[in-house]
Amino acid sequence: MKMKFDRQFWVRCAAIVVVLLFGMLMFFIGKQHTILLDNKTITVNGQEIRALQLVEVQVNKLESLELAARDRDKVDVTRQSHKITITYTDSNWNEISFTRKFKVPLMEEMVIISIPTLVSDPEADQSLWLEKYELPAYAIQASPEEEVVITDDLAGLISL
Amino acid sequence: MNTQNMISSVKSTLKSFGLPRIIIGLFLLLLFILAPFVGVNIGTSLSDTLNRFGMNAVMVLAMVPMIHSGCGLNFGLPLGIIAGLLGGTLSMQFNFTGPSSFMMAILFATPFAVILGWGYGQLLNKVKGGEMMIATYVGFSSVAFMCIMWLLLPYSNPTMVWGYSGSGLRTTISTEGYYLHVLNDFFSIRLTEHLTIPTGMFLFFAVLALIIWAFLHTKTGTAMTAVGSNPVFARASGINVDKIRTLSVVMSTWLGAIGILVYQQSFGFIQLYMGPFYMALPAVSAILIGGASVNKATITNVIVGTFLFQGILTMTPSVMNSMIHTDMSEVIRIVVSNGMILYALTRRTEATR
Amino acid sequence: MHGYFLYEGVECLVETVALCNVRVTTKIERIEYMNEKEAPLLEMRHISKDFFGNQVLSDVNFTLKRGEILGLVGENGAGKSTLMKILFGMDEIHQTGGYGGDILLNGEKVAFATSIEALAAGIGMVHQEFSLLPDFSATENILLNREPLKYTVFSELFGERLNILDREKMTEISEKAIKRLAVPLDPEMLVSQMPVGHKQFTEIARELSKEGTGLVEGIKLLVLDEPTAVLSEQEADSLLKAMRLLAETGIAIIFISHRLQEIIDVCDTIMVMRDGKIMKTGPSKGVAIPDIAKWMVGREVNTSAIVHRVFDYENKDIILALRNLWVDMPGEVVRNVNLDVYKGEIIGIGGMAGQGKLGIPNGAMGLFPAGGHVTFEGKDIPLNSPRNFLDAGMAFVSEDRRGVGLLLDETLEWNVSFTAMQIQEKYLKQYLGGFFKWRDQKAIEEETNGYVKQLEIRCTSTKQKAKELSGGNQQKICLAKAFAVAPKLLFVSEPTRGIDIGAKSLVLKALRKYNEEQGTTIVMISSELEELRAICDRIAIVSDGKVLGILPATTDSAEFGLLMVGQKSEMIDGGSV
Amino acid sequence: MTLQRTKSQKVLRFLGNNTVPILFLVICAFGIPLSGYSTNYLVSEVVVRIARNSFLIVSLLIPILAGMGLNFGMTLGAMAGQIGLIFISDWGIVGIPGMLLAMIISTPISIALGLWCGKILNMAKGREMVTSYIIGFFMNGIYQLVVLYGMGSIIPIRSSALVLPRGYGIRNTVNLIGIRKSLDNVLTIKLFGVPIPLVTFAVIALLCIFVLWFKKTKLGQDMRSVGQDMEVARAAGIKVEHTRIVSIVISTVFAGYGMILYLQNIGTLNTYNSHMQIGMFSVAALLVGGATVSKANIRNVFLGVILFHLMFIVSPMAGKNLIGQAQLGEYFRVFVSYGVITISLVLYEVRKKRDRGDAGQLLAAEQGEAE
Repeated sequence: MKMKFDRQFWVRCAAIVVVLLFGMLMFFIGKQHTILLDNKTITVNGQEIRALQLVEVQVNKLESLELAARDRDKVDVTRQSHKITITYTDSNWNEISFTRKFKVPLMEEMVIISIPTLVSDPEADQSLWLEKYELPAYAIQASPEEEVVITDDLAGLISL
Repeated sequence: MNTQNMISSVKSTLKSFGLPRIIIGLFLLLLFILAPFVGVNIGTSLSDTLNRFGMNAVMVLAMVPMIHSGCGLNFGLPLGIIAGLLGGTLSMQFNFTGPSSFMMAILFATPFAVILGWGYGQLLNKVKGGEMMIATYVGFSSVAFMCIMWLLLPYSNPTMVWGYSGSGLRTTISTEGYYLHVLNDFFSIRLTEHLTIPTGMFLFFAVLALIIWAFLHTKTGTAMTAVGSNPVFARASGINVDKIRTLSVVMSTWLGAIGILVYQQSFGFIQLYMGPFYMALPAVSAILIGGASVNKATITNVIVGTFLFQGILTMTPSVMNSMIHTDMSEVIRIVVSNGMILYALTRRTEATR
Repeated sequence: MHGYFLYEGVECLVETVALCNVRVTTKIERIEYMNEKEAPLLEMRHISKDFFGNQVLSDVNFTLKRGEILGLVGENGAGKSTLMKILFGMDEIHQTGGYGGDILLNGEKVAFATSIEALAAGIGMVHQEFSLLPDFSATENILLNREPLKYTVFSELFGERLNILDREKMTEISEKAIKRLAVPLDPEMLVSQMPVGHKQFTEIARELSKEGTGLVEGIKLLVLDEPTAVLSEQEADSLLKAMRLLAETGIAIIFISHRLQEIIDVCDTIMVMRDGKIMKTGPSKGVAIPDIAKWMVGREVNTSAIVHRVFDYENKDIILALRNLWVDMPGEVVRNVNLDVYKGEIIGIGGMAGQGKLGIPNGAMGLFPAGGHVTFEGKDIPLNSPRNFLDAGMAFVSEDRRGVGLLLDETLEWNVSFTAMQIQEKYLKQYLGGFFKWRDQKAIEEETNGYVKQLEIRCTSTKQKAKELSGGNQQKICLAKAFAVAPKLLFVSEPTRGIDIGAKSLVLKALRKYNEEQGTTIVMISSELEELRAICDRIAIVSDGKVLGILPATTDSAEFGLLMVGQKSEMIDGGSV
Repeated sequence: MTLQRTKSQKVLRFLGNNTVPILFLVICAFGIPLSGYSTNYLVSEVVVRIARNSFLIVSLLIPILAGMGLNFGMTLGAMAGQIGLIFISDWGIVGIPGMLLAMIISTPISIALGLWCGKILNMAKGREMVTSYIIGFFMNGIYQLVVLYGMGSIIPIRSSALVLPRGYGIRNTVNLIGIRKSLDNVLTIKLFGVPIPLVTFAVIALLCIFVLWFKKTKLGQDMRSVGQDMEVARAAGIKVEHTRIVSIVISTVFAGYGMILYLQNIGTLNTYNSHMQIGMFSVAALLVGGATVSKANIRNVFLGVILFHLMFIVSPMAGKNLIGQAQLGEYFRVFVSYGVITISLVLYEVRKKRDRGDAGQLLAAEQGEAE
């Protein structure tokens, strides 16, 4: 089998490249991220930022979530860049609503957004209020018991 | 010059022996060599190997008649096994115990084996050329059919039927108190505390092997070989090819029936329902490893093959386990056995015709 | 040694060409012809070929002009097909050490490495057996693997083969090809539903369609190998017409056939081959069938040792009688044979290939479905069951050694002893009152060794596998097998096919010897007349599945030649002796 | 000249040629009332099965076209598809992008396996089916080697939901929640309360169109000729071996896609036995549709899926209502699936002989005239 650098060869190369690119595109737009929305009092470099009493959060066009103080909720999204809309009433009862775009790092399974930090300074860089989230160890070791692997392909025969 | 001759002769012998056989042989040898270093007791593994050899040898022997008569590899072995299962279960049903139960099992199994084998033979005569594929599926569908039967047949022996419903056979039935180890313990020789030789089982196999060997030296046996070698020639010599083929199938089926009984008496359990489903494949690959081809097989092939195959099956788990702490024996079994069958199927067998 | 009359042949050629010009061509073409006069379309010079010392062609010379139809006749094994294979550069020629002499196409020397090259040079061949696909239409078969394609975008990525077939164009091309034959052949008809004649036309149309499809600039020469053998009369006629039409368009045709009348009717020139030599080349005009027949037959076999004997049929009784025997043996159909065989004689059955002579023993034996009556020693033998045939005390040495005659994978001992063992329980030790019949290895060995000596079988040991022997020795093993059953009557079919001269005479001697010593009646079927004449007492000639006549072996070979080609001359009274 | 046949012979012949479908019609005719399922339920179930299985079955057509019989080697494709799915579920790619990516991953694997399989089958001409069948088993071994021992140790798999607790090897079941029904649910309409996954059907339709188109191509034509007579094809200069290999490769690749479609509908992957039955059930379904080892078309596929899966759905319930044991029904359908394959293989061989016999009769008839 000898290589011929004719037209067909190049067409094939091109096709392969296209497919690969398409695959990567799929990876980008298909990758699922879990965004944790957290409304807790936290301290960012010394100063304490208090949680809001009640805040309404909407990510993209998904149905909006109501978070009371010390609440945490999650949304699953695909693709990287999203926008978050936050609606709350400040101390002197006038309702404030603002929308903020942000980008989730590609390889992050799970990120957490601290609402109070975001509210305190909507223009701040996303690194301040969005950080990756590691599941606590116990969550991973969900099933410590060794499970037996059934390679017998007859198992499926009866219960199909 | 001489050396060249030497080399060529060596080459030819190797060729005749077959590359895969050599590889497998060496592999087994390696395992035996490694065993002591990784703390596996040679004695135990050897006696395991011998035991498994005895258990399976008869079923491998069941391949021989059909290969001889040109019906190809007997993928339909489960049919014979079913006859055996019927025999075994019946003899338990009628509460025969001890050695007599084994005798009775064989006795009960025989008529089933003959009838099933005869029908199976008739079928195979109708589909000359496509035997192997059809044999496979005859085996499968018969097993599936028996699954229904095991549920429906009016067995009543409490050791066999489901406790709660009181009807329908269990998936595994212990041969305890019936024909468990009747052959194993017959004159079994205990060399060390690890190494025991199941003499009875070997004797039994030896007898059967002798019978087959003798048969192949009789008039009919000769005819059978000729039919396998060149059916047209046989026909031109006034042989009724179909009759001979049917006979060979009946023999194979019967041997299959006996084979499974021998297996059970050593294994200790009767496996019903999907149990016999894939039992043909190990037997087939064993005889192929022994050097048989799709249309030639000898008793030697049976013995060598069964030993190599079972040897690997016993050695790999223990040695592997103690070496890399993972049991890959299952995978190795699948790859080796099916690889061997593939190898045989891709040989040019009808080259000289 | 036979002389051959080349000069004569050449003369005739010139004459012929003139003839056919007058007959077939328009002015313009005639001019072409003038130009081409010096360079004939095809010329073969001093062609010779041997298969491992066995000379099958020696110094064959002939030339062929445009639009000429050359009739090539000769007995089986005369070298016709070998000559054609050389022309086409078939593999088996190259594998067996090439050939001697030159082939000139349009004046320049050519040597085709493959039949594809030959095709490219404009030579087409239609073989005896069809190579057609049953579930394809005529069109699809005609254009097999040369289909015109419509572009599809996928072909860019996955290559040529993902273009769509251009059905309209295909039909167009095939219709064009069929039109040239001027036969009623429906391009859309499936081959499986065609009458055999149409299949033949499809084959020819395929060759014709090859021109103008890039592959070939134009078909110049067509070789038709026994195209009419399988055709009915009217089918054959329309084929011959088609051939004339093609010739008139300037295509030269080499026409191989056993039907001499056709040859005379359609050909411009007739070339007769015998023993790999050209016996005669001449214009068909004025040639009569008997002449051709004479040229064809009359081969010498070195059977010098065997002298003719006079077998007196006085008070010899009939041992075997065949009545209205029909046998359905593909390619060798027996239609209605009546034949009496006398005790102790050697009777030969001859005839052209495909005329049914081979069908007779195969049918009597029961290897192929047969009907009619076979009476052996007064008893009717039920047909279609080899067992009865053998039990009656007859034996058959098949022409198909490898397929029927031998257990190639088993030892010589087995091959020799098997039939006798199975039929007559020879070489068996019986135990338990015959319930247990044990193979007696010693007896088998002795017997086999006996035959190895008697028949001078060359083998390392009797344990050798049959497939390792040469053809001649395999044939001897087959004989030994038959002798082992000590038959009262022995059918021997093509005993010398494909074996070298030395072995031939040995086999023939062995047969004659066996016949004389054991008094066994022998029915010998062979397509080599001279060999029959050498050892037989009477020879029956079979044509179109019937016995045309029976002659004493001493009869002049020309008579046989006539019979073979289905011509009864007045002096022959069929059947009786 | 054709052989004259009496009416009865013709009827017998028809029955002979359609034994299996008729058999199944009968089984279903008995089974459906016994099971006591509502028509609506049955219809919706069947619709689901069609969407789920037909792609896989269509993948069997092309080797049959090339005269290589039923490609039991399609399990190879199924394995490739599963490997693709394992990867995407590890990377957390969801929805249709996930499926597409899985397909892209599966393709090269399928091609490689197909090439290998095709080469082997060329070495075992005349025994393609049994060989491809064994190839399935053999590859299953390799598959286990890769998935059970390779993944997580050599091949990086991060998700703890996939890898066995021991640190390497994939779990028995992989939850495909990410792509579950993602194609079916794109656009579903309800006809008489029967949900119909339009997009899935569209995809299947597309494949069918492809197959029809393919038959018109040069390659398709070559395959048909190779399928009829290798020697004639070779004499005509067609690359027989290559053509056969290509047919297997195509089949394998489609089998891979089919498996992905199948699993996106089911939603969970049984890592170590999903692929093994799929071959058998697809083949059985195709044969039930009236296909033979040498002839099969789209119609067979759909008729097959409907009949076969009707039997599949009703038999447990029917068994329960008949003898009071659902298990019996389950065994019954396994028996039937294998039985069907057996019967059709036998019929195929017998028919081959019978047709040869016809040729004989024809000649005998001629002799009759001659006498």
